[in-house]
Parts: sequence; structure tokens; C-alpha cells
Amino acid sequence: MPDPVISAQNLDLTFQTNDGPVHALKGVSLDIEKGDFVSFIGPSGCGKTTFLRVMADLEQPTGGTITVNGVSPEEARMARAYGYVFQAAGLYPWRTIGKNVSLPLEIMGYSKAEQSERVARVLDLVELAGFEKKFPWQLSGGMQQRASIARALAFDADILLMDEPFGALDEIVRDHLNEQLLHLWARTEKTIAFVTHSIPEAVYLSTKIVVMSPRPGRITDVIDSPLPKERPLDIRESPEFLEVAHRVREGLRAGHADG
Amino acid sequence: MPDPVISAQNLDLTFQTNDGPVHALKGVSLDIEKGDFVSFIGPSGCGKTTFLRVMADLEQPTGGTITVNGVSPEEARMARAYGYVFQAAGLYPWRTIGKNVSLPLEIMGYSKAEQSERVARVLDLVELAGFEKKFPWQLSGGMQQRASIARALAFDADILLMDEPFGALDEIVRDHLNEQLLHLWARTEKTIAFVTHSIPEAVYLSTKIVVMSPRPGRITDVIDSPLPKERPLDIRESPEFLEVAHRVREGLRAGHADG
Amino acid sequence: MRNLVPVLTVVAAIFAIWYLAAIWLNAPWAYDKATRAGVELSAVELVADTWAQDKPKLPAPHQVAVEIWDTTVEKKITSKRSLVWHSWVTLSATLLGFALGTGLGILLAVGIVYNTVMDRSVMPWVITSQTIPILALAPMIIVVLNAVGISGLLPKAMISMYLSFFPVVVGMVKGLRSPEVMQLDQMRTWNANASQTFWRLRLPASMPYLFASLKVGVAASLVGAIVGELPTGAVAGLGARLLAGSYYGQTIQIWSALIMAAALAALLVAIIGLIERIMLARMGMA
Amino acid sequence: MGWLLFALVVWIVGWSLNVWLSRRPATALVRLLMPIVFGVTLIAIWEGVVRGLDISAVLLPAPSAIAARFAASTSILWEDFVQTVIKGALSGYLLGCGAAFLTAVFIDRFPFLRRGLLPVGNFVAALPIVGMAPILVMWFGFDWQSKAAVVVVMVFFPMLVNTVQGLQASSQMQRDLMQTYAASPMTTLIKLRLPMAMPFIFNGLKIATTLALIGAIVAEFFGSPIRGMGFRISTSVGQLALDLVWAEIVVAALVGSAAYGGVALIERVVTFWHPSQRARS
Amino acid sequence: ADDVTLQLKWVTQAQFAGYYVALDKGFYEEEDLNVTIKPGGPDIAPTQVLAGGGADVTVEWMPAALAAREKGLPMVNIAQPFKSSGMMLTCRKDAGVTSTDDFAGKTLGVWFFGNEFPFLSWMSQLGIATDGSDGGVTVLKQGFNVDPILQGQAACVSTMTYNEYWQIIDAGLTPEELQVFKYEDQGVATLEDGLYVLEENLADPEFEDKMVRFVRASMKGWKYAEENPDEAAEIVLDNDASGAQTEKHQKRMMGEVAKLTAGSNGALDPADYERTVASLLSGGSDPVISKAPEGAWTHAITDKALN
Ligand SMILES: Nc1ncnc2c1ncn2[C@@H]1O[C@H](COP(=O)(O)OP(=O)(O)OP(=O)(O)O)[C@@H](O)[C@H]1O
Ligand SMILES: Nc1ncnc2c1ncn2[C@@H]1O[C@H](COP(=O)(O)OP(=O)(O)OP(=O)(O)O)[C@@H](O)[C@H]1O
Ligand SMILES: Cc1ncc(C[n+]2csc(CCO)c2C)c(N)n1
Ligand SMILES: [Mg+2]
Ligand SMILES: [Mg+2]
Repeated sequence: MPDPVISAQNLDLTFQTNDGPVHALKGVSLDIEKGDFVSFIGPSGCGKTTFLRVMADLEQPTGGTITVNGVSPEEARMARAYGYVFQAAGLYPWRTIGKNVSLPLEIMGYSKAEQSERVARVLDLVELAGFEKKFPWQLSGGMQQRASIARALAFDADILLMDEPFGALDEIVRDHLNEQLLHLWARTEKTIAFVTHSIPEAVYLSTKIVVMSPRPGRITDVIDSPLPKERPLDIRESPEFLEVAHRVREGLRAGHADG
Repeated sequence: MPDPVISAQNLDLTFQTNDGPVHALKGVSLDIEKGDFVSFIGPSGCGKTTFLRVMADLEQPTGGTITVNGVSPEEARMARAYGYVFQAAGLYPWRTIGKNVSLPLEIMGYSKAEQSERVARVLDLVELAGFEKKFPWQLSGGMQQRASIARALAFDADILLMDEPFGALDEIVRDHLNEQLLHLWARTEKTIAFVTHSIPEAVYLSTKIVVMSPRPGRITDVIDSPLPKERPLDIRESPEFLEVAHRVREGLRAGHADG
Repeated sequence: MRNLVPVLTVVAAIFAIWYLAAIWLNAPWAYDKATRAGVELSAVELVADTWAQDKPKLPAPHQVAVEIWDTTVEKKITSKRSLVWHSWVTLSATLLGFALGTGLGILLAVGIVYNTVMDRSVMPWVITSQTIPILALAPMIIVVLNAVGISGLLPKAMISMYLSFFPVVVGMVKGLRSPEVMQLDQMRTWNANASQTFWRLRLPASMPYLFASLKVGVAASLVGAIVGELPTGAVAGLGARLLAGSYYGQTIQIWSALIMAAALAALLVAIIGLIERIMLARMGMA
Repeated sequence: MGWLLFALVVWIVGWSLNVWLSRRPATALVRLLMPIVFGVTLIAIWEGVVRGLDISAVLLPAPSAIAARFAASTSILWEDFVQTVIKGALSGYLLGCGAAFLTAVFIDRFPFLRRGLLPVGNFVAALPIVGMAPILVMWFGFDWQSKAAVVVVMVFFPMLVNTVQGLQASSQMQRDLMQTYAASPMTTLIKLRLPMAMPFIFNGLKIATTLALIGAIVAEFFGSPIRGMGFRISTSVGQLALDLVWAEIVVAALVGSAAYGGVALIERVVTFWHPSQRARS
Repeated sequence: ADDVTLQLKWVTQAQFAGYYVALDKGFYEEEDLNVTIKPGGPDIAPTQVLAGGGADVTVEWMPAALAAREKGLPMVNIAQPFKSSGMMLTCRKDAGVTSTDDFAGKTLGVWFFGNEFPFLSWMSQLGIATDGSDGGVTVLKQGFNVDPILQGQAACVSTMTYNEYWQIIDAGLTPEELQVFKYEDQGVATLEDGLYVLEENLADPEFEDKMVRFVRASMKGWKYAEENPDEAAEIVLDNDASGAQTEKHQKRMMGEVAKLTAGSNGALDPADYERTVASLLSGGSDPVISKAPEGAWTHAITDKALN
């Protein structure tokens, strides 16, 4: 078996605040293999975002070790290994969709020609071809979110970190984007770490579901999904699906009860 | 059969905007009986909020008629028939939880003694006893939302209008509040109109589910729930539940396709 | 345009009050003259007199209007008696001071946003600086600058700058800090350097704040330029005009210079508003 | 040369001290200390440069000379303070802010007035105060009343605009909530819109403090009794008593900063609930 | 040509006609001088401008110059084109002032900014308190204009024979309604409008030579102005950048100013100087100067210029 893409050993992270220390992560160990789609689920404030931020070198753990592609998160960041998608689309209102997607490319010094080539390709991938010249506020919330995913895909990051990317969208749009995300993942073979609050979403998308408990944030359960790679939306009404969902819910409820 | 609490006949509502008229409601007719729990579901912008606002006399229909308790919405409002719960908790940050809940009581001229008696009772009801002296921003989102429900319950409004009250909360907290809301409804026998984006939530809570289609907002389906009044959370994995959910989803998808 | 009717109503009300106030304020002098001349004034004569005095306590609107007309349209704009010429003198100092103040304000704001030491130690003094009555200092500033060989437009512009940099600092600090943590983190995940973050994120995000401050700043600049004109020898400019008017008790001249100054300020603010609209529209932010 | 070197050394020491302080945890003490270190450094540099370059005392006195003069003239400074700050600025401030507040509450009830008055108000606010001062001195006499009038004119519009904006700050949803309670406009004002407007009102009050002081001082240039800070500043420049001029400026800066700080403190107590205040505590 | 900068005490008006005439008629040019005239104003302290190096020579009143000298700014009078003082206190008879005995309890308008010294020494000679105590006068810092007397806020205001007095007349009051007290008549006149330079500059022979030529040309200008008052007033008007002066007022002013300059050839009369110093020294509890100054004037320039 190849080395894991992300390997966390016994991670600790304590924030120093005015009200005293906050233990956001405690003894977190997890391996993510290449091509995995890992969902993180857990009650609010349990440290999901923090864990993702540690992976992306946006936060320094206060204990334990973590490697990404075999090197430190900082080196991985310098090597531009990450595409990070935040909860809100976070597009720049003063840039067109095309310009928004090419922003990381500009920063990374791609040539003009390559920029436009890549922008066209990823906008196509998220079905936004033809919207290059629009401004973000001229698009619906779902389209904005797809643009922000396109932005994270524009450069060749191996690892896609997604922090509740669909949290603000309505159920129908969300279903649709979930389907598309799965297709995309299948096509690009990226490794994805995905934070969500929704049990069906986690179960529908993932190859591996990580259930976390509230402060201090700990991993209470890691569930490998028995679902096939090919997942029509109806799969959510299948007994396998409901069983996994049930297990996730139980894990969550147990966490809530302790907290 | 007794007269309906809310009876809308062929309601129309057109907003005049700078970009021309917006048809928010078109030919909407609906009767809500005393003690009903009615959920409204539909894509964003289909007029759910607008319909609720018309019921509460916050918006004037441009056509059709509506009566509440047999009188006009305005008269019903003056008679303080409504408890309105908005999507965001909308508590006043400069008032403690206790003071927030007693705000409508102050306005309606209840005596000090009665105010504190009622505040204590409703805070107990939403399991917030002991938090009277806290400020809203010292509470979690779920607790704030419960306080705002307490505020709507503090005076004896027959009709509870709730506009996506749990939209901003995570799934576990939401499940919990759904359970509590059902208990409360069972105990107080209020009539509830409830807007949501979540199919499971609508199905779990309601005696009647109203599916709406996008602009111009129309009612496309009214589903009477076959579920019993007593509803444990597990009911959501029962076949009846899934069937109703399926029907709602189909209704919604149809709406999306037209729109 | 929705505001046209209300604005006109309010303006009409102001003119009515103005005319009445002119009667009330100028009546004593009319009576004084009449008593010394030993005549009785009828009501009509009184009103006529109060609206036509040479050096009234409060000139009637039409007197001011006539004066403005005479000194703008009727005079060659190169004439020293032309209000247009004086406005131009003041405007040039205003614009220079405004440019300097905006530059200084932005520089300070960048320093404050990027450097904690500056943030914590300089910011309180920026506030204190505005509690110093610059008008009291103006004569000294002019002299001291003169002593180091700076004269002409620049000293006036410096006072203008002192008044206009403050709103720009405050607004730009807010604006440069307006990107959310999330947007900054995003830059970090792309391994963007400080200058890329500044030019591509902080600066564009600060534009609405900048324009709001510029509107306040340009009005402050104009006040600064006018104040700066007093101690430069009251030679030329709206400030000199105000002063000369005040020195010779020419209230009509004072009021016309005042109205001109307010109109100039309104014009400058409107121009900035226009640039803002064009700019933000092109940036897709309006 | 020695003094210039001194100034340079002070600059380096002061800045390094602040750099060191900025790396400490940001306690209240550190937050207080850093601007003080910065200010003391500036003053020491000023002293060094004035002595080093031998700048004439009739152009720019050294801080030590100003301090000596300050200590020796406390009775004059106090008299001027009472005349300008207490009688002129404070009364004008209270009157101007109070009137603006009441006007704001009034025109808020009438959208017609709001739309008509605000653009006109902005135009009037653009009137340069230097021009208003001689007129108001002519109308209200040379004593403190005219200074108060200037202050009223100066603070009125910033306060009005802020208050009107603040009264609009409550969200549609919050106002709708009051509607569902069938609350009267008065009740809505007191229970919702005024508390909501407080951050804006305090913003206006803070801007007004510095304006009030400047207005009262400047108005004294255009005629005054023979006391007052503006009077003293202008006559002392004529007598080349620059040390006294600067002592008055120090008083102005102290009073201005204290007033600003005082209002900010009250703001903190009153708007304790506002996120910008919560973040700080 | 050598550059010379002259700082005036007040705005461009006929009070300074001699210098503008010299400039306009080319008298300075004849002396190979390139003169720049800087107008003054209510906020300009000519002494400070001199100290800051903003001017080589300035028009100033002697009390202010002597006070500056005591403050450590060594100013020296090099010429005195104005022989007598034009300062007066102008009162309204209907306010109850007809003699100096009537001052007690009245409000008097006084110019400050260094111009208050003659007034203060006059009052102390009359034994009238100016600090607001009982039996004294209330002093008001007069603004730029004569409004206080027109509006009855003050019983008297300070005026110059050539300027503010006529503004009162123009405003509608008649000479009969007014009671004037000329400082000359009260024996408290101090020297006005002299030319002052810094002592250290005089040590430089080149500078001295420049001043000699400057004073010579300036006096030529003054005498020309006295003889051709209307033309002089026109020249002043041409030089007024503020565009606020009127022809009528300037011609009248020139006529009055000519009366004050008439008695002087430019050289300071030591007797006038002594009288000024004595008046200032007697300034009561808070005298303008505390000891007789040394070296505050010189005839070195005028001796060379005028012979
Ligand atoms: N910068 C910080 N300083 C102090 N405490 C922090 C900081 N960031 C996060 N925390 C705290 O750490 C804990 C974990 O936060 P985190 O954002 O990772 O939770 P989460 O699981 O993403 O929650 P949510 O579902 O609400 O997004 C929380 O208690 C939070 O308050
Ligand atoms: N005050 C208004 N003026 C003009 N148009 C309005 C106004 N309020 C609502 N609308 C429009 O009316 C339509 C219905 O709005 P409404 O808020 O009722 O939708 P909704 O179903 O509640 O949507 P959501 O799920 O996003 O809350 C929308 O297109 C909206 O843009
Ligand atoms: C603020 C103020 N200060 C001084 C004077 C007095 N002054 C100095 S030079 C001169 C000549 C006038 O024609 C006069 C009057 C004034 N008027 N206003
Ligand atoms: Mg999170
Ligand atoms: Mg809605």
C-alpha cells in the first residue's frame, strides 16, 4: 500500500484566548490515502475546521505530527498542494468569474495563455462555460459555489480541502452539486477532505466518514463506506445508505451526550 | 367542522420594483384549521416568506382575500394573535435573555409580576431555565433560537408563524429542536405555519405540507401527512415517512423543472 | 430625483426663514438710522430697508445672489475681483493638499495595517493630532515653512493636508482590514506574498471605504485651504475674500464667498461621488 | 551635534522598546504603554532637534520650555480653559448635539423631511466654519455666547447625519417583529431604534468633541473678551510668547483627547453589547 | 540685482503706498534692487516672519518691535517714514463717552496681536484697571472690523485716522456723533510703521548697503506718494490681489497717511524714540518692556541713504 497523502499522529491544538485555553483538537490521529473522499462530521465547535486548517498550514498544532505528501504542511503549501474551498464562495466581487478563477494562476505566475486555457477548462468542468464575463453577484448562490470550486481546481492541487462548501445552499441545489462533485472526483482522482453538518451529504459523498466529538475535539468513529463508487441520488433511499447514516447519527448523538 | 383559522382565497401579490413588477404570489388559496401544523416548502424565492408576511399583516396582498380568526389580518395583529419567529433569532443584544422574552409582554402592558411568571414558564418550556441573566451573544445559536421561540410563546398568541427558524443550526441541534417543537405543539395546541427548506424537517413536523413553485409563487401540492401525532425521531427511517418525503421531493423537482 | 420635491420644499422654507430673519436682524440698524435722521418708518419702508442695506447683519438672499452674479459672470475670470479667480486659487491649494493628504493617509494606513508597532503606538496620536487647533497653528506653520524655504502654494496645501489625512487614515485602515480572515487564508493557501495580497485583495476591497473617506477628506481640504489663506497675507482666494469682507464689514461679500465655498465643496464631493460610481461599476461593486 | 545624536539615539531606543512591547501579550498595560513610549520619544526628539539645530524660541520652543511655561502659567491656563472649554465649547456641544438629536428623531418620523433635509444639510455642513465665525460673532456678541453658537453650528450636522443613520440601523426584520406585537411608533423608538442607534450616536458624539473644541478656539480669533484659549494663542503669537501658545495647544490636546476618551468610555458602557466593543474586552 | 523681501504689517492698502509706488515707478530698480512685497494680515506677526528668515526687512510698530527685542529677537529700527501716530480711540457720544473720565465701567475695543501695548500704557497712565476689576474698563478683543461700535457692543473702538474711522463714517454715523481720542493728543503716542531688520544682518556690509539703497528708494516712493496721492492710491489698488479695496477708500486713506508721513525724511527722531520707550516703560503692573532697550535703533542706514 502506498504512503498516505495525509498522515496525522496524535495531533493536539490549544488556542490561547482571553478566557483561558481552548482545546480544539486532542490526540487526533488519521491517515488519508490517495484518492480518498473523507468527510468530517461533528457538532459545531468540535474542531473540524481547525483540523482542515492544520492540514493546510493555516494553523500550527501544539502537539503531535502531521505530514502531507510526506513533507510538512508548510512545504506542501509552498508547493501549492492545496485547493481550499470555504463555506461561503468568497469570490471577489470586483473580479469577473473568469478573473476570479484565474486569480490563483496569476499569483502562481502562470502565463496568460495557460491561464485562459485552464480557466476555460475548469469552468467547463463545473458547467459554467459562458459565464466568464459575469460578476459573482450576477450569479445564483449555487453557481457562485461552483465557481469557487473551479477556482480551487484551476491549478493542479492534489488535495482538495472543502469546509462546508454547500452549507448555505438550498436542498435541491445542494443535491445537484453533490452529484457533480462526485463526478468530478471520479474524473480527477483528487484526494478530498470535506467538512459537513449534514449526515446524508457525508454518507452520500464519502469513502470514509470521520465522526468527531465536541471539545476537546477528538475522533470518535471512522466509518468506511460500503457504498459503490457509482452513486445515483436514489442510493440515499437504499438500506445500506440508511444503515451507514444510522451509524453516523448514533456516533454523533453519543458525542453530544458527553459534551 | 369549525371555521378555518386562516383562510386565503385566490391571493395575489405583485411587488413594484425598479426592474418592473415581481409576481411573488399568484392565485394562492389555502385553509389552515385550528391546531394544524402546516409546513411550506419550495425553492428559494417562491414566495414562502411573502405568504407568511401576508398572514401577519406585514405585507398587503394586491388581490384575493385572506381572513384570520374570521377577521382581517390587521385586526388579528392588533388583537395580538401572532407569534412570529424569524430565521435568525433576532434577539436584542442589549437585553438579557429574560428581558428579551419579556419584551412583547412589556409592550402589551402585562404587570411586572405576570411578566416574570410568564418568562419563567416559557424559558422552562424551551429548557432555558437559568439563562435569564445571560446576554444573547453568550449563548450558542441553538439556544438563541429557542429563546426566540420562547419570546413568541410568552403571550398567548393562537398562531405561531415560523420562517425557517432552524435554518442556521446544525443537524443534531436541529433534530433536537424539532422534537421539542413537536412536544410543545402537542401541549399548547397552537396553530403553526412553518417555512423550511428541508424535506425531512417538513415531513417530520407537519400535519400538512404545502409545496410551492417558483415565481410567480403558486401552490403546487398540498400533502396531508399520514404520520401519527406521536413521532419519535426514528420515524424518519420508516417507509411511510420515506414515501411522503419522496412525494415532496417529486413535487419540488417538478417545480424546479418548470422554473 | 425622488428627492427633488422634498429638497425644493426645504430650500423654499429656508429662503422664507432667511428673509424673515433678515428683517428681524437688520431692523435695529434701520431704526437707528431713522431715529438719527428723525423720521418714522412705515412697515413697508422697514422691510424694504432691511432687505437693501449696504452692510446688513444678514444680507437678504437676493443681495447675495446679485453679488455672486456680479463677481462671477460679470467679471473677467482673470480679474482679481472675480470670485471665479479666487475660487480657482483656493481650489488649486485644496487639490494639492488633498492629494498630499490622501497620499499620507494611505501610507499611514498601510503602515498601521501591516505593522503592529505602528498600529498600537501611532493610532492614538493620529486622533490626538486632530484635537490640536490647526487654525491656531497655521500662522506658525507658514512662518516655519517659510524659514526652511517653502512658500507659495505648498504651505497652504500642508494645512489642507493636515485636515484631510485623518479621515483617509481612519477609512483606509478599516478598508484594508475589511477582507475577511477567510479571504486572507485563501491567499495563504495559494502561497501569495505580501504584495500580491495587498494589490489583489486588500486594496480593491478597501475601495468603497476609500471613497467614503475621500468625500469627507476633500471637504476638510477645502476648509484647510481657506484657513491657510488667512495667514499668507490674505492675498487671494476665498479665504482672503472672507477675511477682507470681514475686515471691511462687507457682509454681502462674506456670504457670497461662503456660498461659493460651500458650492465648491459640494461640487468636489459630487465629482468624487461620480468617480466612485464609475470606478465601482467598472469593478463590479456597485 | 550632540543633541542631534541624542535625538537619533532616542528614536532608536524608543522604537526598539515598542517593537519589544509589541511582541508581549497585548495586555491593557502594553496597549497603554506603547502610545506613551511613542509620544515620549517624539517629544525627546523634538527637544533634541530644537537644541541641536539651535532653532529660535520665537519659531519653535523646546518642550522643556513649554513645560516650564505651563507650570508657571497654570492660573492663566485655567482661566482660559473655563472661558473657552466650559463656557464656549461645552455649552455649545450640549446644545448642538441635543438639538441635532431631537431634530433627527423628529425628521425620522417624516421620510419627506428626511429626504429633503439631508442633502441640504450636507451642503450647509460644507460651509467652512472660518467663514461662519465672524458672522456669528457679529450676531451673538464677543463673549462666550458666540463661541457656543459656532460650536452649535459645527457639531449639529455631523450629529444629525449620524443619528438619522443610526435610527435607520434596525433591520426590517426587527421592525416587523415590533409590528407583530402591534407596538406603537413611540414604543418602537424607545425599545428598538434608539438602542440600535447608539453606536452611531456615539460616533457622532466623538466627532463632535474634537469639532467643538476647535470651533470654540477659532471663533475667539474673530473677537473675544481678553481671556480664552483662542484669544491667548492669537495675542501671544503677536507677542512672540510661543511657549505660552504651545502651552495652550497642550491644554487643547489634553482636553480634546480626554473628552474623546471620556465619550469613548461611556460608549463602551452603553454599547457593551455591540460586537466592536465585545471584541475588545 | 539684489533681492530684498519686505514684510508688511497689514493687507495691501495706502498705508504702505510708499513701497508700492517705489516698486511701480522703478525706484527700486534704479537702485539695482529686486524687491518683493509680502502683504500682512490679522494672523501675521511680522516679527516672527523676520525671525524665520521669511523677510529681510519689515514694517512694524515700535512697541511690538521692542517687546520682541526683549524676548530675544534683536530687531533694529533702520528708518522711520511715519512721523506721527494715526491711532485713536473712537467713541459714541450716545454711549456716554465725552472725556477720558467717562471710561470707567465702559467696554472698549482694542486690537491685540502686539498692537495692544500703546493702549495698555495709556490706561495705566490714566490709572484705569483693564483686568475687569471694579472701576476699570472692560476690554474686548476687537475683531477685524468696527462692528462692535456700530452694534452697541462697545462704547469705543480702536481706529486709525486713515482707515477704520472712515469705515464708521461710511456705515452711517456722523463725526458729530463721535468722540475721538487721538493717542498723539493724549501724549501716549508710540511710533508706528518703522522699518526693522535683524541686528546680526546689519553686521554684514553687503546687507547694510542693500538697506541703504532700499531706504533711499522707499523714501523717494513716500515723497512721490505724498505729492501724487491719487496716483499712489491707484498704484495700491493695482497691487491688491484680494480685489476687496475700493478706490474711494484708498484715495481718502492716502490723504490721511500723507499727513502722518509728512514730518519725516525717513530718519528716526531720537526724541520720539525716548517718548515711546518712556510710555511703554510706564505700563503699570505688567509693563510692555521692563528696562530701556539698548541699540534698538540706528542712524547708520539713513545717514548714508539720505546724504
Ligand atoms: N482562532 C481561534 N482562537 C480561539 N479559539 C478558536 C479559534 N478558532 C477556533 N477556536 C475554537 O476552537 C474550537 C473548534 O473550532 P472549529 O472552528 O474548528 O469548529 P468546527 O467544528 O469547524 O465548528 P463549526 O461546525 O461551527 O464550523 C471552537 O470552540 C472554537 O471556538
Ligand atoms: N419587498 C420586496 N420588494 C420586491 N420584491 C420582493 C420583496 N420581497 C420579496 N420580493 C421578491 O418576491 C419573491 C418571493 O420572495 P420570498 O422572500 O417570499 O421568497 P422565499 O420563498 O421566502 O425565498 P427564500 O427561501 O429564499 O427565503 C422573490 O423573488 C423576492 O425577490
Ligand atoms: C486683528 C487685528 N490686529 C491688529 C489690527 C491693527 N492694525 C495693525 S496694522 C493696522 C493698520 C490698519 O489700517 C491696524 C489697524 C487690526 N485691525 N486687527
Ligand atoms: Mg467550521
Ligand atoms: Mg424566505
